[in-house]
Amino acid sequence: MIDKTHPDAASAVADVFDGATVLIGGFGEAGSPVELIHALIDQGAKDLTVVNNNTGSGEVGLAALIKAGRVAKMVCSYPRTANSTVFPELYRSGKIELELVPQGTLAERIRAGGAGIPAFYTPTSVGTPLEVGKEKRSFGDRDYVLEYGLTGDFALIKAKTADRLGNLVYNKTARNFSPVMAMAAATTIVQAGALVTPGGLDPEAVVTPGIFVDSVVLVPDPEHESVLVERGVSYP
Amino acid sequence: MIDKTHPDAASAVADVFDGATVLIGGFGEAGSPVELIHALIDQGAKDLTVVNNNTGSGEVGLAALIKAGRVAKMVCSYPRTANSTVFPELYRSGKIELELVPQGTLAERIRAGGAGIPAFYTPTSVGTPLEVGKEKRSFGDRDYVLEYGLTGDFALIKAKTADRLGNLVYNKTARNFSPVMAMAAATTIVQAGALVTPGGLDPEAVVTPGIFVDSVVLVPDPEHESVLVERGVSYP
Amino acid sequence: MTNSSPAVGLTRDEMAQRAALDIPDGSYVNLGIGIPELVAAYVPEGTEVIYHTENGLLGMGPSPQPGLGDPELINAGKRQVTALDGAAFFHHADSFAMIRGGHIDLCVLGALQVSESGDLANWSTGAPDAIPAVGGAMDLVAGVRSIRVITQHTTRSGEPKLVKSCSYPLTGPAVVGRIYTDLAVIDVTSDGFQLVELAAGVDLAYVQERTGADLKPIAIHPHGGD
Amino acid sequence: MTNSSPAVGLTRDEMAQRAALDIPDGSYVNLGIGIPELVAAYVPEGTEVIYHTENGLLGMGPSPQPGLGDPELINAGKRQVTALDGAAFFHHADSFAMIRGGHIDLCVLGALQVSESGDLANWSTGAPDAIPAVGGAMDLVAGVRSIRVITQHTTRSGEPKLVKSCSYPLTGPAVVGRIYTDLAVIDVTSDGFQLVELAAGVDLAYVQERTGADLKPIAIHPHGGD
Repeated sequence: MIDKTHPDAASAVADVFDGATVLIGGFGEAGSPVELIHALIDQGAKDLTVVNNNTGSGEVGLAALIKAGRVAKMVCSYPRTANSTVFPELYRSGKIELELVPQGTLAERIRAGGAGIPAFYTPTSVGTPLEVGKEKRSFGDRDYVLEYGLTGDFALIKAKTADRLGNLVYNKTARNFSPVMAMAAATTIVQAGALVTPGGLDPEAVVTPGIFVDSVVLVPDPEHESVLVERGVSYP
Repeated sequence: MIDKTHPDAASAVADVFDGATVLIGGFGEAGSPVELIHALIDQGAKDLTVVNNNTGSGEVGLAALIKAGRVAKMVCSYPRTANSTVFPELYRSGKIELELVPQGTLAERIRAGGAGIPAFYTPTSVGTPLEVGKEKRSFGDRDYVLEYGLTGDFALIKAKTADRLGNLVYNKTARNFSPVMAMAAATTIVQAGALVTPGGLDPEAVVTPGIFVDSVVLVPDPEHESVLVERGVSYP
Repeated sequence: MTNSSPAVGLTRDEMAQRAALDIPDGSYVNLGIGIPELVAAYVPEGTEVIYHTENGLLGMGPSPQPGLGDPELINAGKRQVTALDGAAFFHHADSFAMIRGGHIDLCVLGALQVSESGDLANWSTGAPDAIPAVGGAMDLVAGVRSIRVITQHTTRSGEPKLVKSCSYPLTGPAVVGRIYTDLAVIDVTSDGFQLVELAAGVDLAYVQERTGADLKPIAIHPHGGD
Repeated sequence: MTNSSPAVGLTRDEMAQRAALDIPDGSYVNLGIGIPELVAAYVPEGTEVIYHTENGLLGMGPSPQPGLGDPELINAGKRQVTALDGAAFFHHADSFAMIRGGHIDLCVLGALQVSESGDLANWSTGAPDAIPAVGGAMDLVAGVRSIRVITQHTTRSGEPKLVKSCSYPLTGPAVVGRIYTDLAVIDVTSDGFQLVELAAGVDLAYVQERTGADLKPIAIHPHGGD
């Protein structure tokens, strides 16, 4: 029988290795897998390349992972947000690398990585400083840049409900990057707010089919990053 | 108020023009918008380029449109199926053009067209006769071909349920190409088995958001192609 | 030139209200962070506009009632919003397919600078110690059919934000169609900046003085769209 | 050589049953049209395999009970199927993202010819009056990690289907890992065709005679996977 559930977050992230590329779901706090990230901090993997739209806030979740010195490079579209101080300090002191990618290009690169598309052309960034170093080409009367598929060794994502096969549905705008990250990672690890038996999710409404998922951990009452930041929590 | 509903199929397809590229949903009979196709036959547009996975069966639906001489060119992956005689005869006599595209490349080209991606690389067809004439390029240790986004002037698709904003859900494997065709057409025309008021579809389960849809016609009891073929029906 | 909080000119809300007037019924609209977010509140009664937020929602509604928000139902500015009847959630790749694929009718953005050829700079001042952050701005200007800008006419220190050529890094070249400032409504045309409308209490000379490029006087069709 | 329906060799169902034995528990599997479709019925009790059909379903079950089918719940061969608990429907671009992206573990296909280097020809005989039709075969062989073939060892007229080099147009080069025929199980290795197992009543010479390329005799690990 296929059973992708794990008893806890620690066992789910146990295999993350030094130097791994880790795709972390979430747009701001919406969809951020806070408990999985904290388990990864406990686990100790370092020299990570992390792909996320942002860089976290306060000193919990992704910001805490960065603060702990585990992240060598961030790939993101918007590395500064309210309550985001950890990344800017490290970046200014040259202790962390940044690959800045327009948000839609980031999403499309991840989808391409998951869909077996090595590269594609997009109009985004043409005529801007972010086109520098990119191959350009015209189709019709318009210029485009070549962008490459992006894959990860691991994805850490947060779902609303899962089954043992790894089928997932999300909560509102917490969906964001998670479905494409699940496609693009060799190993996709999910924290789900609820677990149901197969058949408990409407097959017409499954957003991420289980084929893209490797491990599922039940986290019934996940922390909200903004609440932790407001309380002044610093992890660990 | 936004209201994309039309009173009947005839008014919904009224604007299809001679020489148009028409994306028609369906994989075999599943998802085939039979009533919209029949309305298009009545409407009279000719010299059409039609994109569909197949070429229809019997003498109804897509096969009837082809038989009526309205289709100058088919773009599809599998133009022969059980009960498919109309296309093969016209093709052998040189009266219809065929662009043969591998099924996954066809789906991806249509998605790319709808997503503003002019071209992408794929491994499919490398080392086969279908790579002929395509630009090749290596990424890593593998060869890929360049494929182009595909768009349509119109899409004719079939949904299970719609609302006046054009939000859609589908029935089982009738979904197939329709969501990407809705994205890739300048004008997307939908026959829906049921209409609900906005809010009647779960926002987490909407498959095609209304932004991709222009016209919706209620067709409460759509004909099944296989039933018509079995009954020996020939349209018109 | 100095700019000591002039009594003339529109407030932030008035600018948003003016921009809202030009949004056609039935449009699919993406609103940028800041003043553009205010536009939704001013779309006239009877006009149905569907708001897209690039983090995965079409059919975005206003802020939730206090205590009824969901930290996982937010807009691109990461503020809590609501979902109206007829809304749909989707993932980021689908969301930017809507943007890049030309499905969004219009977008209202903030600006650091707009050039007379419609170049937009709104993501970076190019300051050496700034953390570069672009978000979805480059995708929006590359994909959305009509790009409109709401901005103060000048910076806090009184420098023009409407210029001959942007000194800040571009978000996209030749993308802006219309600009709503506290002083005027201005179209970007093939002839450069075209004055469409003046705020109460200012005249062409006043606005021209605060603009970094030539301003064509109001023409025959002052309320034409872009 | 002539081939007058030999009494030796496996039936279609026996070939499917043999192929089913090699499918690991927990696999995501795509089955081609024809004999491969029969494989699902023979996966051993206790092995959970999830079937993908490229027209948009993961978790495909067997044919429906008579009268309970839905003409819109079909497989890639356009036959009515069912959806098991835990199934998911998705659109064609997502379905082929699973295929092209390497997410499907294995695929069992039919063949016109397989070469000793693993080239597969299964979509066209290249006959001048044939209607070319490729379907999803080229995507499957380009994207699925392990490609296995079930085929009669020879054509109806007795010609070998396992050959040195395919004469028919290729579906993909160097893609096939293992071949199940009515006479044998054969792996494609860097040394060419490697006999893994013989059907009852045939020997190496018998199979070699009906094979268009050299067949290495059974080696030390006859039941190894591909």
